[in-house]
Amino acid sequence: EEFITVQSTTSTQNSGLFDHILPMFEAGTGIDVRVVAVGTGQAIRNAMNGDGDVLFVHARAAEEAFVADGFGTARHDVMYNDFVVVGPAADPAGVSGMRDSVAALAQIAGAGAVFVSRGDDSGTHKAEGALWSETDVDLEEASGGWYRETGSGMGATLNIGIGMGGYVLTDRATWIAFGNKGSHRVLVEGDARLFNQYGIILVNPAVHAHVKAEAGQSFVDWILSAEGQAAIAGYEVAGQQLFFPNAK
Amino acid sequence: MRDLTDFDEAGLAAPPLLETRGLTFAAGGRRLIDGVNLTLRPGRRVAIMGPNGAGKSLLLRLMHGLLTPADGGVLWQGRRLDAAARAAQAMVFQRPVLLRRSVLGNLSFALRARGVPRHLRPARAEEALARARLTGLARSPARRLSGGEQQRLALAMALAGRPWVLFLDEPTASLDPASTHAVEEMLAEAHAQGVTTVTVTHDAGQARRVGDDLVFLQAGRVAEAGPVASLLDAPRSGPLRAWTEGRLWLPDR
Amino acid sequence: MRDLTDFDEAGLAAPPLLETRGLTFAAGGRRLIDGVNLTLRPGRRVAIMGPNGAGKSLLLRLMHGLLTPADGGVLWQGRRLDAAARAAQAMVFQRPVLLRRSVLGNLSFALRARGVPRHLRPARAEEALARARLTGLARSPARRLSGGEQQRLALAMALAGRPWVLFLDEPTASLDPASTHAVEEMLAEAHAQGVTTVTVTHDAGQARRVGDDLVFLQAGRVAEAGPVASLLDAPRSGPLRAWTEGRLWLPDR
Amino acid sequence: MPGLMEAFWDALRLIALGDADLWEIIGLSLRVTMTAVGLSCLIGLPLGAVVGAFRFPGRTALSLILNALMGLPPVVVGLGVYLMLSASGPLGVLQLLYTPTAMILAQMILVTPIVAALTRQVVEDLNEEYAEQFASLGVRRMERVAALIWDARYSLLTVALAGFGRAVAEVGAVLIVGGNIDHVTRVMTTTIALETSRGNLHLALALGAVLLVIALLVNAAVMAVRHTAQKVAYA
Amino acid sequence: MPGLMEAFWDALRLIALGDADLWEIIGLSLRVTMTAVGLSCLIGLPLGAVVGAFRFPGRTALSLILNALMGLPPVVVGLGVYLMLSASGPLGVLQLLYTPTAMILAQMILVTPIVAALTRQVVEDLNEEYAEQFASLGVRRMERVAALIWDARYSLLTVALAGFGRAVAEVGAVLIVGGNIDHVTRVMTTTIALETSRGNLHLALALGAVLLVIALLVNAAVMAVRHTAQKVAYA
Ligand SMILES: Nc1ncnc2c1ncn2[C@@H]1O[C@H](COP(=O)(O)OP(=O)(O)OP(=O)(O)O)[C@@H](O)[C@H]1O
Ligand SMILES: Nc1ncnc2c1ncn2[C@@H]1O[C@H](COP(=O)(O)OP(=O)(O)OP(=O)(O)O)[C@@H](O)[C@H]1O
Ligand SMILES: [Mg+2]
Ligand SMILES: [Mg+2]
Repeated sequence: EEFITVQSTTSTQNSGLFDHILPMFEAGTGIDVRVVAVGTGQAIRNAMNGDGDVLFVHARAAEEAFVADGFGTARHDVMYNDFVVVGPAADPAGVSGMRDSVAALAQIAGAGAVFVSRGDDSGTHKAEGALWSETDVDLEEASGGWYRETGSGMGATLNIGIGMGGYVLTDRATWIAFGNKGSHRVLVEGDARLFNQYGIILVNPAVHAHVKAEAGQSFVDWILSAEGQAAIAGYEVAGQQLFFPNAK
Repeated sequence: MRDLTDFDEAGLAAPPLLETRGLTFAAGGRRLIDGVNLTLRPGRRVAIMGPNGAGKSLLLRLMHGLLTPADGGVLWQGRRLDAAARAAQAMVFQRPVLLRRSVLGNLSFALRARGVPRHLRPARAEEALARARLTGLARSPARRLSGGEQQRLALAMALAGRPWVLFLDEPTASLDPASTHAVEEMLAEAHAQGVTTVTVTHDAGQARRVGDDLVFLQAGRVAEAGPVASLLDAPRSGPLRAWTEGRLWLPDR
Repeated sequence: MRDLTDFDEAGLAAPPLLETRGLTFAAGGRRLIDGVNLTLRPGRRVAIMGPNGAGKSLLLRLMHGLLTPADGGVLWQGRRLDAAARAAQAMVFQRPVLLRRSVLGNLSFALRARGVPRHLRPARAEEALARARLTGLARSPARRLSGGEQQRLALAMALAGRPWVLFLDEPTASLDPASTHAVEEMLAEAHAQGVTTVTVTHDAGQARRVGDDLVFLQAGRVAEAGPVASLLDAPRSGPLRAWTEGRLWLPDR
Repeated sequence: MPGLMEAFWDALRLIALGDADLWEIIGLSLRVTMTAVGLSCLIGLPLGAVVGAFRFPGRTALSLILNALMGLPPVVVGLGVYLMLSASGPLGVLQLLYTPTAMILAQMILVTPIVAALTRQVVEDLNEEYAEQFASLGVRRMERVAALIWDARYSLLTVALAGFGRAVAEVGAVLIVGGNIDHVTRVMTTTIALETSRGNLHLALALGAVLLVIALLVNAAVMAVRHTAQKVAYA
Repeated sequence: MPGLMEAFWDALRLIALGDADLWEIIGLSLRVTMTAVGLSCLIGLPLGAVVGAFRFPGRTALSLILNALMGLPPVVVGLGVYLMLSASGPLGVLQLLYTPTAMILAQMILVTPIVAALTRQVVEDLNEEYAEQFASLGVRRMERVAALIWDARYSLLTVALAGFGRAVAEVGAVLIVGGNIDHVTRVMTTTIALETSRGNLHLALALGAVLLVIALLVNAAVMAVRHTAQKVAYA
């Protein structure tokens, strides 16, 4: 049986997206897709080592560097969703309903309310860092106080955030599919700066000869095809669409 | 089987300290102790003899309450033998069991187990060591002692509790003549203080010295029992006769 | 100290099988064996006596190569004692060490260790069991045997290897008279076949029966050595005299 | 916690109904763990017995290292195996990454020191009793090792079960070298980790309970075999 | 692997230079693990000894359960403690979640069964020898337990070290209940997991090596104490 290995991130797996779309691809091509879902950095590193045929993550700068360094053939936009700030219903910092995410973060910091960050250099963490850099908050100093870096994946960080009653920046897909919401809910959303783009890359067979270029390429092609894009759009949890296809 | 309860003529007046009634113990599909009836009267010394594997050690264990009989039972002052009763007894095992501690550590442990108050222990331990002639070895690891020294330590530990009844399983098997003599004197002394002793031995001379009565075991049964001198001088049963002549008694095995 | 190498008058002609030269062993800060010189000549039986703690067991262990001397050494046929030499020796320990297996399992193990080919083992085991009168107990767990049965099994295991030299540490301490007699006969038989035996005993009668020569140990030193009968009949040294009279010898302790 | 009991019943129902996915996961868990523990015992028992029974230069150091290796972090083992088996690693050509074989290998590395270190202790204690008799009988080295292992077998069962416990509960290493790939390398612990990160805490906990029940059954089976053997016993 | 040695030297350099962050992490690791193992021994040694030394109804079941609990998955323990300590849990008022105390608690739950199950085996073996002498001397129950533990202390050291190994290497439970929060609950294993997910595999591996060196030092220290004690010995 032919198979390919896809290095991806936990958000795609935890949200259940792969469970929804992969059977369609496998039924059409007979190619089995094996997903290894790890941290973004780890996924990219694994792919660099040649331990995967396809890389499917959300960290644009790192992805482009990956291709520029010759590890991947080409990068394609696949889909996007957005980040949201979730927090306890009591909302001690009073950010509920805000659209300006930077202002919201500054307000959380000002209130000294607990904010739980992934702190793992993942795509989500980098997006969060970009927002903080627009405020004048000194995270170094706050770390260990109201600012808590978990150094963990999205799911683990959400569990911790909910356990602490703190605010968390998360991608919407993971949040919607998440089972341990407690009293938390989405408080800040809709800011253009919260855009979260996913990309797909075929690992370069010129670097790693054993890469299953043909099968891998057919997966990339299918994801980018109308059929694949429709499959992504069709994935809903609790009546909500999780990812929005935007392949060019 | 003959009832042997009353062999102890001299002690008839005193109420029995310990009785076994149809005592039976089985393991591995064999009846290793088979319907033994014995009476132990206070202050009366008993010697137990019999060939290897006759069940002497098992019998001591049963009387000391370390094994549960398959049938029959042991009565202590007319009642069931329990842990409290065992506190009035002590035993020297054929193969001494010593803790992984010093000689002194073993003795202190025994004293403590026997409920001797802390402030009395050092003096009592000292005294017991001297009596067992182990003073010079007090700080030696007990399990490194020579065979005879171990046996003496085990005896000292048993005596430390000042028991009423003392079960001794071949207590002088590894002892030199002087130590054997000393142990026999200790037994005489204990006897003088009213301690009842039950001694397993392979030495007919010793049986005469430390026993008023003799029980001769053969294949788990009492082959003969009675005053030690009359039994050894005029054995009636086949097994005991064979024994005194140093012959092998092979009735059915 | 007197040189005792030549006490063995009768065996002078034969080259020594085993010699100890200034053999010394120390532990816990004490010289437990202290400059012992002995010669073992082929076919000549030695008895070792001495009070508890004299060092008899340690001396056997040293001669058998189980302990490393602190000073002096053991020569086997003029050369250093090694594992190969030990293969020609066997030992019965004072406290038998039996494997957690059946009686037969223990014997088979010993036979195998001694290099007896597999197809010969069952017959040899059978024979050894019969000789130790343990046939009926072949399938019993060895460590559940009675004290005497264990000692007999240990002897059977030692003999299974058909050694040239046999070290016996109080081999009949727990045996009944018939078994003791049987063991002594086995030793005589072995002697007749040329086996050299070294027997530790506390029994002067046994020393006469199983020894041509006697070595009397006291506090790690050879107090007296020579033909057994003349030594026991006319002890010259203080310790041996005390011993034969059943007295305690307390020179300095 | 009402949700918890519910989740637990759900999990039990899945098992009872013969949910194919769950059974596949349970089966793979057992296969990987049993194989790893078996191989670990094959190495660890003799290794531990040798260290426990013989004196040789470096023995203390070796037993120290074995003890310390009981504290080998699973993630580190996973990484080490990953770097070996990765396509760009020295054993990349074997293509073992993300296979059950890789998981077995990682668990073996984790469990072997545990088995060896605990065996060393057990055998050392027994050897203290046996050593002189063995030396006297002239028992050869390998026979000594075999005899010590055999005579300590009931105690060593507990050692093996400790190894089993470590292996069956382990997630860090198998996640890295197995990849938790659905239908390929997904085992109980990686499933539990996945459900946890999905926030399905109660389901994760229920699966944990199922795993414990499995461990209990394995232990019970081993004990039953032991009791039977002890009764037949004494060959 | 050139990157590996480099990363290892980097890690060593950080330690040598007294990198405050790394030392903080190492310190917390040791504090949490030592405390957890200490408390586990306080419970597990007597518990195991009682099960090993006495016959009572349910004894077989209990020792079976202890054996099985050696296979308690860390993630499950973490979840259980999380649900207990979380704000909405029964012990939420204590506010212990995401504190070192919570990590100690989780590790205790993991390690206690290991200590207890292995202690049971060691004590059972020793008790076989001592039981009759104890019964004859009339040693009271608690004194028996104490004497067995004391006389088996050198073997039980290895048991405690097995517990230490499990605790110091553990990541699943402490991640969930500690949260791997920088400067608060970040320990060696969670740092290694973090660096792994960041793709800094070599750094992670180097930190793993550092952890192993620490484990080695702890083991060596324990062994040194043991040797000294054995020399002084025999009180
Ligand atoms: N637990 C047991 N299981 C099976 N057989 C046993 C058990 N305990 C003892 N035996 C057997 O019971 C018999 C009697 O044993 P016991 O130790 O009482 O003998 P003994 O009279 O003390 O002999 P010795 O003089 O040799 O010490 C022996 O044949 C022994 O093998
Ligand atoms: N390893 C050791 N460490 C310290 N002392 C020891 C050691 N081995 C033996 N001893 C001591 O050495 C002395 C001699 O012991 P050994 O066993 O040789 O005596 P023995 O002559 O065989 O006595 P017995 O007739 O009682 O068997 C004893 O006092 C004993 O306590
Ligand atoms: Mg007996
Ligand atoms: Mg001796």
